[in-house]
Amino acid sequence: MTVYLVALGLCAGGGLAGALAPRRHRVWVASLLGVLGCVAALVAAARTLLTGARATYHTAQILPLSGLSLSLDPLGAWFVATSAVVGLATCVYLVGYARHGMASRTALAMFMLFLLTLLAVPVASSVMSFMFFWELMALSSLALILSEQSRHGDARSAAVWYGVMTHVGAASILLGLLIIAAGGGQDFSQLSAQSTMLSPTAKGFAFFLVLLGFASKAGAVPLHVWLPKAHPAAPSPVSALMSSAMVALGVYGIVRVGVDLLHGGSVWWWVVVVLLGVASALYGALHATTSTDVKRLLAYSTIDVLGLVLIGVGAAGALRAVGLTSVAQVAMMASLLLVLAHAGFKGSLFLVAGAVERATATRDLDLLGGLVHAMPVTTLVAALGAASIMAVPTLGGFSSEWLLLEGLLHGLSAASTPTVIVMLLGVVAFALTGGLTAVAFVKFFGIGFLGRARSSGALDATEVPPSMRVAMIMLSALSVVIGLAPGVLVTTLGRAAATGLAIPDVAALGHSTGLVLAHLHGAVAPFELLGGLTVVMIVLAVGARALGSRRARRVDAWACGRDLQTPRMQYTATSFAEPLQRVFADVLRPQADIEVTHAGESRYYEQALLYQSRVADVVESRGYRPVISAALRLGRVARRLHNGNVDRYLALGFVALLVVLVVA
Amino acid sequence: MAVLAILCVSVASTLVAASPWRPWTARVGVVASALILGLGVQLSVATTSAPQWALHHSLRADPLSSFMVVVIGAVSLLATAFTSRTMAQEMATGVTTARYARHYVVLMQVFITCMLVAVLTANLGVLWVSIEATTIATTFLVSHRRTDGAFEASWKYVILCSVGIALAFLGTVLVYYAQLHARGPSHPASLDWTAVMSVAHHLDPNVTRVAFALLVVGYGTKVGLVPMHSWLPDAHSQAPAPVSALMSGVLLSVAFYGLLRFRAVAVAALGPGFPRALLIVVGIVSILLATVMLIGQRDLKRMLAYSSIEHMGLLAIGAAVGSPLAIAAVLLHVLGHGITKAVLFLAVGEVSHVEGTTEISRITALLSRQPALGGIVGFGLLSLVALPPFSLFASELAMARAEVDAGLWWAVAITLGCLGIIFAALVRHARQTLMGARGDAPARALAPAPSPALTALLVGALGVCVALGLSSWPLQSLLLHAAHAVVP
Amino acid sequence: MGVTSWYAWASTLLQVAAVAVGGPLLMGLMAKVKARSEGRVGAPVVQPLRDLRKLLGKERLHARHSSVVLALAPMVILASTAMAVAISPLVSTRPLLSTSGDILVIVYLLLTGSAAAALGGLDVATAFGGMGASRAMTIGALAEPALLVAVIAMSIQSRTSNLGGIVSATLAHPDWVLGPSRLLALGALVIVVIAETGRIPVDNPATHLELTMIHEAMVLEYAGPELAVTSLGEAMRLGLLFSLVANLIVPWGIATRPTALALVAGVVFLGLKAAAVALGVALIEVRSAKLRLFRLPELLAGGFVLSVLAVVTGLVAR
Amino acid sequence: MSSTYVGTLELAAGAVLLSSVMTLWRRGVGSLVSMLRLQGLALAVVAIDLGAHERDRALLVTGGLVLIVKGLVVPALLRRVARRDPGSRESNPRVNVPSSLVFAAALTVLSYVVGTRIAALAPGVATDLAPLGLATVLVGYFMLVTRRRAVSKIVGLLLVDNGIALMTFLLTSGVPLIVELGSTLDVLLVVVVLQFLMVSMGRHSRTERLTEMKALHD
Repeated sequence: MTVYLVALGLCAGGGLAGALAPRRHRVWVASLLGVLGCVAALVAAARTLLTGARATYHTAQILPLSGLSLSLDPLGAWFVATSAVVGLATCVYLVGYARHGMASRTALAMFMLFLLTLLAVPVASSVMSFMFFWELMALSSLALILSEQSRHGDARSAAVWYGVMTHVGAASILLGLLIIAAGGGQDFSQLSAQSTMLSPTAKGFAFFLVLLGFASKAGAVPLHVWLPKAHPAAPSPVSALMSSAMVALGVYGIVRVGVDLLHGGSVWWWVVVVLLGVASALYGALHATTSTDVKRLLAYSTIDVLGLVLIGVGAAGALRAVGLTSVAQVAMMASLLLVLAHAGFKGSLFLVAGAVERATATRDLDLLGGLVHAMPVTTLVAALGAASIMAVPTLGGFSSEWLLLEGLLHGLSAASTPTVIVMLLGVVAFALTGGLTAVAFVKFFGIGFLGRARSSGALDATEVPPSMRVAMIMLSALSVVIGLAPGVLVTTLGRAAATGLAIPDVAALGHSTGLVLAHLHGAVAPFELLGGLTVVMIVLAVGARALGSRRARRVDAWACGRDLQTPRMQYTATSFAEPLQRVFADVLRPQADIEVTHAGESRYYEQALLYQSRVADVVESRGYRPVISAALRLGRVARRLHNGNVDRYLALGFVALLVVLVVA
Repeated sequence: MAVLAILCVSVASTLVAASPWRPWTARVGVVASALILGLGVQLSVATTSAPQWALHHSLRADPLSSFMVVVIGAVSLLATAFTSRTMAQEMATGVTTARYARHYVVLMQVFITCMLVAVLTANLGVLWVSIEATTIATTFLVSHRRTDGAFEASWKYVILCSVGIALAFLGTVLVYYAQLHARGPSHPASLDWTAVMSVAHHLDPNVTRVAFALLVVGYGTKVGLVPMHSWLPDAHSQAPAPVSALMSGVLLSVAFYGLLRFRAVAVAALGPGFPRALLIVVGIVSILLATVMLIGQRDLKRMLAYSSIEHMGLLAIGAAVGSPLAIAAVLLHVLGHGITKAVLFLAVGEVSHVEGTTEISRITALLSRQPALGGIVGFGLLSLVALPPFSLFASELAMARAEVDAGLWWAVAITLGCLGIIFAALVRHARQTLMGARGDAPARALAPAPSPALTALLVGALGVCVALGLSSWPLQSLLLHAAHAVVP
Repeated sequence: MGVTSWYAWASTLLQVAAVAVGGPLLMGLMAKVKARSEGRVGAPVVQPLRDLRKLLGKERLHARHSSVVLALAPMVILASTAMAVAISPLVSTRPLLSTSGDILVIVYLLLTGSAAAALGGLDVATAFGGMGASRAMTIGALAEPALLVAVIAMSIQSRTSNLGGIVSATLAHPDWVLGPSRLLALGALVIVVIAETGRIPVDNPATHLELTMIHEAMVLEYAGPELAVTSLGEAMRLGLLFSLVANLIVPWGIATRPTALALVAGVVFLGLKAAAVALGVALIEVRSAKLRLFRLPELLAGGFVLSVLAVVTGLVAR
Repeated sequence: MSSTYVGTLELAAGAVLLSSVMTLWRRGVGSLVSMLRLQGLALAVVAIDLGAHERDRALLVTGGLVLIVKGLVVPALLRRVARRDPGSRESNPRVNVPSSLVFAAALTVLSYVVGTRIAALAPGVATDLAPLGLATVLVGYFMLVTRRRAVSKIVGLLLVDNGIALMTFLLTSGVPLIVELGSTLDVLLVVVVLQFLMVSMGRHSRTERLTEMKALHD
């Protein structure tokens, strides 16, 4: 625990350094302390994960009227590790990025505070401690979203959405936790003991309240609306942290409360979780395919991946509730591994987005292209990230998705009908998501990095500073390691999953590097796959060499014989996604405006034609906007209550007096 | 001793301030407030062991009173620190003359003295008298600017508050009547707190019920609880910023202190049911009203005023629960809200000097144009919506815990729902006023930004809120002691 | 162990070789069938192999603005397909590395190949490359899920996600073959295979008409050895899919025991079964017209629904 | 128990309520002030009568104070205000006079119900009259709500105050002197403040009817 407290202290120190150190030094000092803090947190988490020992800390001196309680167990340690890894990379990244933005005192201090809360939330173990760090996490990330508000106008609206949704979510979580805590006491261990005495209704009520809050943080459809706004608006290191660490804490919360505090509850709870996951996975993947803003695409893809994670968590909960604990553990392991892998690939992709934005001053895929020539390292990281998220075998995304599918398939043999149905839905969503994700990331990589530059910004791009490159490579490496040798993580993963589900640790035993589910007849050995792939590639390369013609001759593209080839003639991201957008028009509801300017008086000759097409978030426009406008209407009506007439005010009091006299 | 010293300081400063206006007379209040704050802290330490008495048992300080003295001292320190700046600005713009500046300084001291008397008196009747006296002092302070709006506000203020507080007097009289005829041991009939509490268990329930109802409506008027809240937005928006800061920051809480005392009496006589029901209804209705009024609010000062109504509603619900934890949380909330609201009113006062308006739609990009001021307003609002690490978070969470423990989860649910909407409304208003690019707004600055010292004071006050929210030492024991003064 | 080891190696190499040679032959066979049914003589069945040999001898040409991706894409296409072949139960139920992967590996290896092809198309910075990539990915996005779910339907019955396991289980339970779940899955697989291999009515492999091209548009800028590798990759993909469908539906003939004779028999049976599938697909091609691009989703959605129904039926019939 | 004491007490207490009802009836500002003076005097009579009966010197002092403040000073102050605007009438009350009287009757019934519950604690000649005080409070409040003119509002406020004072005398023979002093002083000050405000506002704004100001609203 000491190491962990030191980690928190280092992050806090980083924040102070960021706020107080002189301008020239504050970035690197803050980053250094942040890196050290993350390393310490990793050490603490690793120790807990490897030994399975639980460490606790309590003091009444911090946090008035409640005290601070921390408890590090394998489940929490897994999320601490996830946060720490991404934190480590982003701190390194920050050194180079600071010349582009986020160098202000407030931004640095808030960044370190954000990091601290990300490390603290999975360890907080009382209602007060948890809500304190949870809300502090929201506050610091909110401030960070606003740190570039004068440059990005969207940031303000994004911050309002994010702030409101996360606050309402937190209120919901608080109420749920308090209902569990109603017997007195607020430590999670007490809550866990008390909840056995709660009625099933009360438990269910509490669970759905916390689910509302946590699912909103995890970006589950239809509570996701803040996410595609907030992630693009935040500076890239922050988006990386938000997307890969913060969002995962929503999942953590669901497991912690649902299983640890409420002991699993009924199957129906988890059916709802799976349904949320299914909706998120499909909706996120679909929107990712049609987004043209790099970060918006990544944000929707986060919704998609977190949807898969939720499917896993829901499946694990449901299977646990019907008694299939070993399969439940596999599903949980899949979710946890996906969280970590997601931290690797999505973290690196957000860092890539930051690098691209820094180099080209745009995030619009329609204005990018050709970066492969100017930014080779960034392109390589982008390629690995995209491949990993597409679940190309031997990369991180694949290992975890494989585990998830195994869990779902074996869950299909459960005896409970609702469980089987949600497993089936999970499988279907899983399958559909895979194809859509491929479209989205082929678009991301192919349009953004290949081909020819579509704007002067992309044409003049240069590679980013070394620290940024190192950070991106670090996260990429994480995803590659998970992909190639998931077996090395299996023991700790299994322990974390078993603790999370409060079941005996039985399921998966890795053999060397791959994954083997002994009693489930499933196995995957990515290392061997990579070996096979490499052999074929080498054979081909050698063969090509043997056939002569070493160097390829550069010629103009043929393009069916067209003479003039300009960058503007390439497919853009919009046109790339157009067929799919048309297929799913009923869900996406794209809006198109055509504006024709006529030449002179003639109605027949057009001078200019403006075509605009955009895909708005249907959930937002149909679900949230009406509520907001109703609230604003209520506010306008309510203003009439206070119309300035003193007689009315007096009458209010008079009526109150009469009522009180009658009642008393 | 400290009890008497506090009042002496306050009275003396009033007398000194009554001398003809000089720039230094404006500083008298600062010194006095600092002394009061210091003595209040000393008093809190002294009273943790036993209550202190002075002037033949007519003054009495228990931990609750001394805590309130600390709150009064802290907030009035903030408010009086802005006196000379406010006066200088008003004289420069011709709003005020030396004569009215003198009135202002004296009335501020009278106002503070009245509040100190209210919390330090042993007599529940004198408590009423001094709270009523604050009405008179503040009426003139509200109308200080002598504009149509200021007169209208103070007219409404005095009419509404006089009738409301008259009902509180009737309630006090009924308590006295019940005490006169209380069954049980013989006792001297007086409105002395200890005397009332000693027979509280024997008070006639019928009379006490009517009395407490009248007291809730009556003191509720000054607290700003619905339905007698209507004076509050007008008065707060028209008064000079330091006055609004004092009124919103402590006057409401001092009136609430009166309610806390009488609640203890009522609970002893009636059992917890009736007082709890009454306070919860009043509290929830207040929060609901504040919520709907905040959604479409157009003026910064009125926004803060409605937010005070909301926080008073929270206090009422907390008091309704009445467990030691709840009351301790209520008191922490009083302190946190007092400081935060004072900072915000003072900062918004500066905004109105600089921008020439407090209309939300006409102010924009404050953060980029006036970083210090905008930052203070921004962080103040964060504190106001009870985000950690500010102390309001800790107190609201503790209140919620206490409420759910008492089985009032539905009240917490309604409250949290309303708080969510209020958060949305405030964030929306803050977005309009604080954020935006520098170029979005015309570059206008009608007045220079406040001096570094004043800025530092406001920042320091917010820092205190953070410290209170982070560390429980040494306040926690004082809060619990104070809570036990009104919880048997 | 030694015995199984040579057997595993041999069956793997046999599979790869069989598909590498058989894939182009199947394409030639289909072209021949089509030509005959249209009353033409048509090119010999081995024509695709000849084309490959010719292409390998040509000069390497790269479009001016392309990058290393252009050169890598064909290799990735071929390597991923070859890897998928290596772990699939084609000639024997237990090829080497068969435990390294299961249905998900194979589906995602195929997806990797499609993605690589699309990236290659985008890399050349022409309108056609993008168009082909966009269309191919759209079709792929709808077809791959159907493939995955259809195979899952079969894995439910046999309680393993390993393809070899599925085939072995089917051999042990011949009654499954005509079960409703299998029939539905067969329908889905046929649609998927047609879409994945770019045959009519989804795509016309013989066209170079710009508005109708899908796959050809992607590989328009490839020349020489790279075109050869890409084409071989595509042919192997076709071979793999046809054989896989054949083995999953009618597994008999596949080598289950580690003897040389069984392996030879396996190759022969595989060839026959794949040829039969090719014949069937060619007949479909002859009898139907290419669908408009925006009518394709209906077809593919139909395939997906069939596969989901297959899973449901499998669960109910269990 | 002398019958003069009882008779005087009942008469004076009745006069307090009657005068408050009369204020609802009359419209002229001048007659409002007269009613108020009558009420102040009656109140003083109640206090002195009770004081004399119970030989309570504090109550006698209070009675004298009431006589001076409520019977003389306050009406005089109000008359001065009224004189600034001679002949002004409450021409258009929010609730017209007949309805007001009906309301007053209803309020009296309510205060009877509540008041007897209060009086039940210690039945006696004085205590039994407490409902009259409560009725005065309610009528005064009713006047505050329904009358538009500033002077009428002040009168309503004073009625509320007088009602409370009456209850104080009847129920408890007066609260401790310091509280009584404080409250009386407060009443006086409030009237002064209100008067000051009326005058200042009259000077500052050209609003004809001060109570109809509605500049401050949301």
